[in-house]
Amino acid sequence: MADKLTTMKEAIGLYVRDGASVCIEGFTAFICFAAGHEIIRQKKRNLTLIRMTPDLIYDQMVAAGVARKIVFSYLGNPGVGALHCLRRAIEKGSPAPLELEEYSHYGMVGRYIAGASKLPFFPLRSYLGSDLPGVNGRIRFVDSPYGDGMVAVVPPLTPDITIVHAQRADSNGNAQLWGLLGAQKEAAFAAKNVIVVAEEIVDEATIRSDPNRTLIPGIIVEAVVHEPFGAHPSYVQGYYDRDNEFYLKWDELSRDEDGVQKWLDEWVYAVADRSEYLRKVGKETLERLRPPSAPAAAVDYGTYR
Amino acid sequence: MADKLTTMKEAIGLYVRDGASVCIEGFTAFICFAAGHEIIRQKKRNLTLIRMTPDLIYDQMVAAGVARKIVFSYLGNPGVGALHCLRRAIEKGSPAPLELEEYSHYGMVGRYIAGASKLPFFPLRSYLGSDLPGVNGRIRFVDSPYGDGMVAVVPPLTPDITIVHAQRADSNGNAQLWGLLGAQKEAAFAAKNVIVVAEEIVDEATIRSDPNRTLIPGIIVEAVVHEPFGAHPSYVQGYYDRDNEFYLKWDELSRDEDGVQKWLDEWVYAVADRSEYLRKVGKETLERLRPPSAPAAAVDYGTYR
Amino acid sequence: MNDAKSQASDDYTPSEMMIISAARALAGVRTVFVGVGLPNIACNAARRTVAPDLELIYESGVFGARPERQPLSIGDPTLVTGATSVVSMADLFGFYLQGGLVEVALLGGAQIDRHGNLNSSVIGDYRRPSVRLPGSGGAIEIAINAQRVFVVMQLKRRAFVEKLDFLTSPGHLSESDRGRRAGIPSEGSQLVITDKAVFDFANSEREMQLVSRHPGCSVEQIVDEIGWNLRIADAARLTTPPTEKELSIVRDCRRNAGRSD
Amino acid sequence: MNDAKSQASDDYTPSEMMIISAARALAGVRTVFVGVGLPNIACNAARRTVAPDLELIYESGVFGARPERQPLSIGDPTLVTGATSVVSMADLFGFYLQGGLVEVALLGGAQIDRHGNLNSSVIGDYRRPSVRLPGSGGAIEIAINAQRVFVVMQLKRRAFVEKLDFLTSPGHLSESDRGRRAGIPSEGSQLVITDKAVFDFANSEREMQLVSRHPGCSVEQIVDEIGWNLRIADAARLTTPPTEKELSIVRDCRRNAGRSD
Repeated sequence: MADKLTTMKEAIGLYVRDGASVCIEGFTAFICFAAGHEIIRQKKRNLTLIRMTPDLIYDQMVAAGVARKIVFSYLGNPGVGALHCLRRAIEKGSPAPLELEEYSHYGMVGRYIAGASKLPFFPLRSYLGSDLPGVNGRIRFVDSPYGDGMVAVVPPLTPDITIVHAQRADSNGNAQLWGLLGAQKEAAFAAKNVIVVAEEIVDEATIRSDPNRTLIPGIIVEAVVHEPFGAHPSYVQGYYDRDNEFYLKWDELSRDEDGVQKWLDEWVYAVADRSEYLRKVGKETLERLRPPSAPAAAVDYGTYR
Repeated sequence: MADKLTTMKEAIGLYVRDGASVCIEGFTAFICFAAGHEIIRQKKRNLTLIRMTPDLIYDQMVAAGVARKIVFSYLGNPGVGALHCLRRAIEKGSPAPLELEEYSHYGMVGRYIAGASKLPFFPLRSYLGSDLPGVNGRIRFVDSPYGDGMVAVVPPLTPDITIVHAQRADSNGNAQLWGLLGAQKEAAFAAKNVIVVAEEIVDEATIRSDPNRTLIPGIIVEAVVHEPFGAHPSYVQGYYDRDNEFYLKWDELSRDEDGVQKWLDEWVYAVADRSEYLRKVGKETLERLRPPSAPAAAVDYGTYR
Repeated sequence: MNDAKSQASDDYTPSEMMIISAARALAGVRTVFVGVGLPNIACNAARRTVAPDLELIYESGVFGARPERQPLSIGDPTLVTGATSVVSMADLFGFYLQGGLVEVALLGGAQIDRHGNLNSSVIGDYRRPSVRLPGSGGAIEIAINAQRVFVVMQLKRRAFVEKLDFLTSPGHLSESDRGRRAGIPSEGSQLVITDKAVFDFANSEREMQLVSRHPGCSVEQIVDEIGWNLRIADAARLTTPPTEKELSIVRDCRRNAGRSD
Repeated sequence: MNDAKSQASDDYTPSEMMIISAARALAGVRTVFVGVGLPNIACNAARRTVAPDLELIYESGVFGARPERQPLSIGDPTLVTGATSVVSMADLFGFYLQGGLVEVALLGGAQIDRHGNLNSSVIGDYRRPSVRLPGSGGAIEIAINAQRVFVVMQLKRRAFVEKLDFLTSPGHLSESDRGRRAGIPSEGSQLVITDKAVFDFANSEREMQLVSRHPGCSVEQIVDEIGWNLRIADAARLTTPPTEKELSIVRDCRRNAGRSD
């Protein structure tokens, strides 16, 4: 078993090259802000950012100038409103123009599945009658060879690098997640390289005690980073809650371009790493976000010898 | 919440009609012999039997004359050898001719997925160069609209009834499984009706304590049957082992047509239900099959209020 | 039923009337695909009145949620803990939605046209929009695969337009495009539920028509907010005002939205 | 390495020679798709010798098994308990196999032809077979999607045939059909490992050729078991006999097959 444990600084430095396509997945939950901030800090450029819901993380990354293009299906601050930096980039080309490649949620999921399973396309019942295929030529239609009509298809998506945040992983990258599974498994299998970031690094025996829970196997993982609270201000099921105050605050401060740059200076460029960020956030906030327990019922796999 | 708890006798009587297509899934594990035997006992006729691996259960059902056709991908006694009743039916038309519709494993899985998600076809990288599409016209090929060649497709499969065996379910049919997941989820969502058979009936709170583990939601389930050891002589992870002695014994006795009928008389027709079958199998055998514990590591979902 | 509770109230807001109209429309429904906010409250109110077996399905992968607090988003962890089933989005969209298990979906948008088509993508030109909206999310496939669609929106002239800037999610399309609905399993938009009135499409042209105006809203006020020549159904009537019971349930749900009983 | 252990032995069976040849062929391989029986033992022997990082993938959905006893079938519960990951067959075939994560697959069959094509379906006519064999299982997609295929079979004339009764899983197809391999990601059969000899396809016709005969097996004995005019590679050599160490590991694996270290 290879030990793939490394720091976020090294993992991003090694696997995120200028011009790469980068996918940080996690639907509302498990959003690895720690990785996003390190990409900003390392001043990566011309990235293609892939995510169903760009959320605050890509709003920040686009404002910081790392991106040339985004591939997405829903541009919003979940439960709050708009993503102001992304809107400025799209509506005003500020700070720089941003190329868009737009799908629906299931279209994005289907692209990951096709990429993960090396299919030339994924079929789905969507897009009929919509204007979206008119502005995105990658969405096409195929006739069923069984004579029962037409179905939409999307092509495979194979990010250069997918970054997935998990509750626990071993040092080989076998990662277990529970809660909203989103499309992390599909996006990871679709990628050329995978970085797993975990709240806890556990021994192999813990992973092996519940093999059905392993969403990402180490065989597809290049690097493992131990980063508690690495998804703050988003959440990790059972570990911490969403820091909704920050989501609301971002809605305010991100309306102003200068405010955003000041925030990036203070919270990203001026801090060395995630530990320093967490010290700045403060123990009180982190403690407030920890939920009381709600354990899963016991499960037994049985010993067969 | 509807209470769907009923007996196997009632569930089979109500949902398995003569001429129906019936899918009892479970790859090597979770094979619901209790349901198969009840179908034999109720003398259902002209069924289309669907399963990736017909295993001993369909060997017995075909010998008992319930089937007109099988849809499958691998005809074998796993780890032992051939299925003699099925071979007799195919090679000699005895006791009656049997129509075959044959796929590969992934072709069967793809058919379930297409059925479950109402797609006109499922694409897979298979069948190129094989003689199988030549004898099964339902296997076809589609050109990728992205100009990168051809891919095989299979059409949806929508069984009239799928029967799934689980470790635990609530009375509404929410079922949790661990171990080999096979294609039970796909076969259940593809079906018009689903019967869930469970080792244990648990309260709703147990299911809700681990929602990621729910493979089959009650919303697609018509009937729930409590049938401990209902998968004997196959196995249920963590509950009992495969009764390999029976698998070996079947290899011997099933070579003789009369021997099979005698076995069916003694073990199926002459017993009223599963409890009586289990009394005949004997406590000693059942106890021998119970594995020592191997618990899964704890998981906590957190309380968010 | 308690007589006092079944009596009409005249102390309610237009938004409460909208939520109650949506809840009533869910009578007998078993599965509804829903976002957070007002539609979520309508669904929870429906569970406590006309649709006791109603289960909420969220595109985040949650089925049968029992949230202990008002969810902040469709991905809120309170929706996960205690749910019946939480699955990947591949399974949610493939097996639940496309599989036909969603009876009703509640949708909204920035613009709607007379055939119930929705725009949630852009105001202005797609390439150089004056306002970039969120986009589809799951809306396109929801509109196409849910058995029926109820649109829930505030009635405003800038939203009810003669021509959409962009057609994100198909309703009944236009008459000339209607043929393209051949591959669409959904029956399409059935109702448009607003704060002033309810509309349906029960005519051969599948054109939005007024079927019920809320108490206190005149036909003129309604027509004023619509960017085309509005049809009025022959059977158009006045919406039954909220009962005390409906109002108290809606207010309770809003205080404590999402908590089920 | 211990000198005594690296010495050749002459006390071994043809089946042990076959297993050891297969294990050696797995040198450096990280992922192998495997059934139970001899190939399983070969993989476990390879892990303890030339391929310490080798992980076994079973079509039943198991990755990284650590069985505590010899598995009775590819669906044995002992493969599940303690495995790294156990997934649905949809994920196993879609993401692992079709996704290209399988470096080598070990396959067998009732018949093989000179181009490494395999029959595991029928002897005789498909509609009225004299022997109905198990069929594909996952073999067709394994043959098409594993990066490389090693065939492991007993060398017998009735199995090594001029013409297959049925082509279940494609090897290099026939020369006239070769174009159909365009859509096949696999490099196809690389080796055929038997109890008497090892063959490869390293010629422009992709035709099976003898590359290594096991000690004690003459070219004549080998040719006798093959239903066509067998090619013999210029570089054909004698298989290195098993070392004491290889034999002791294989015997240990057979006693306790599947147990890993």
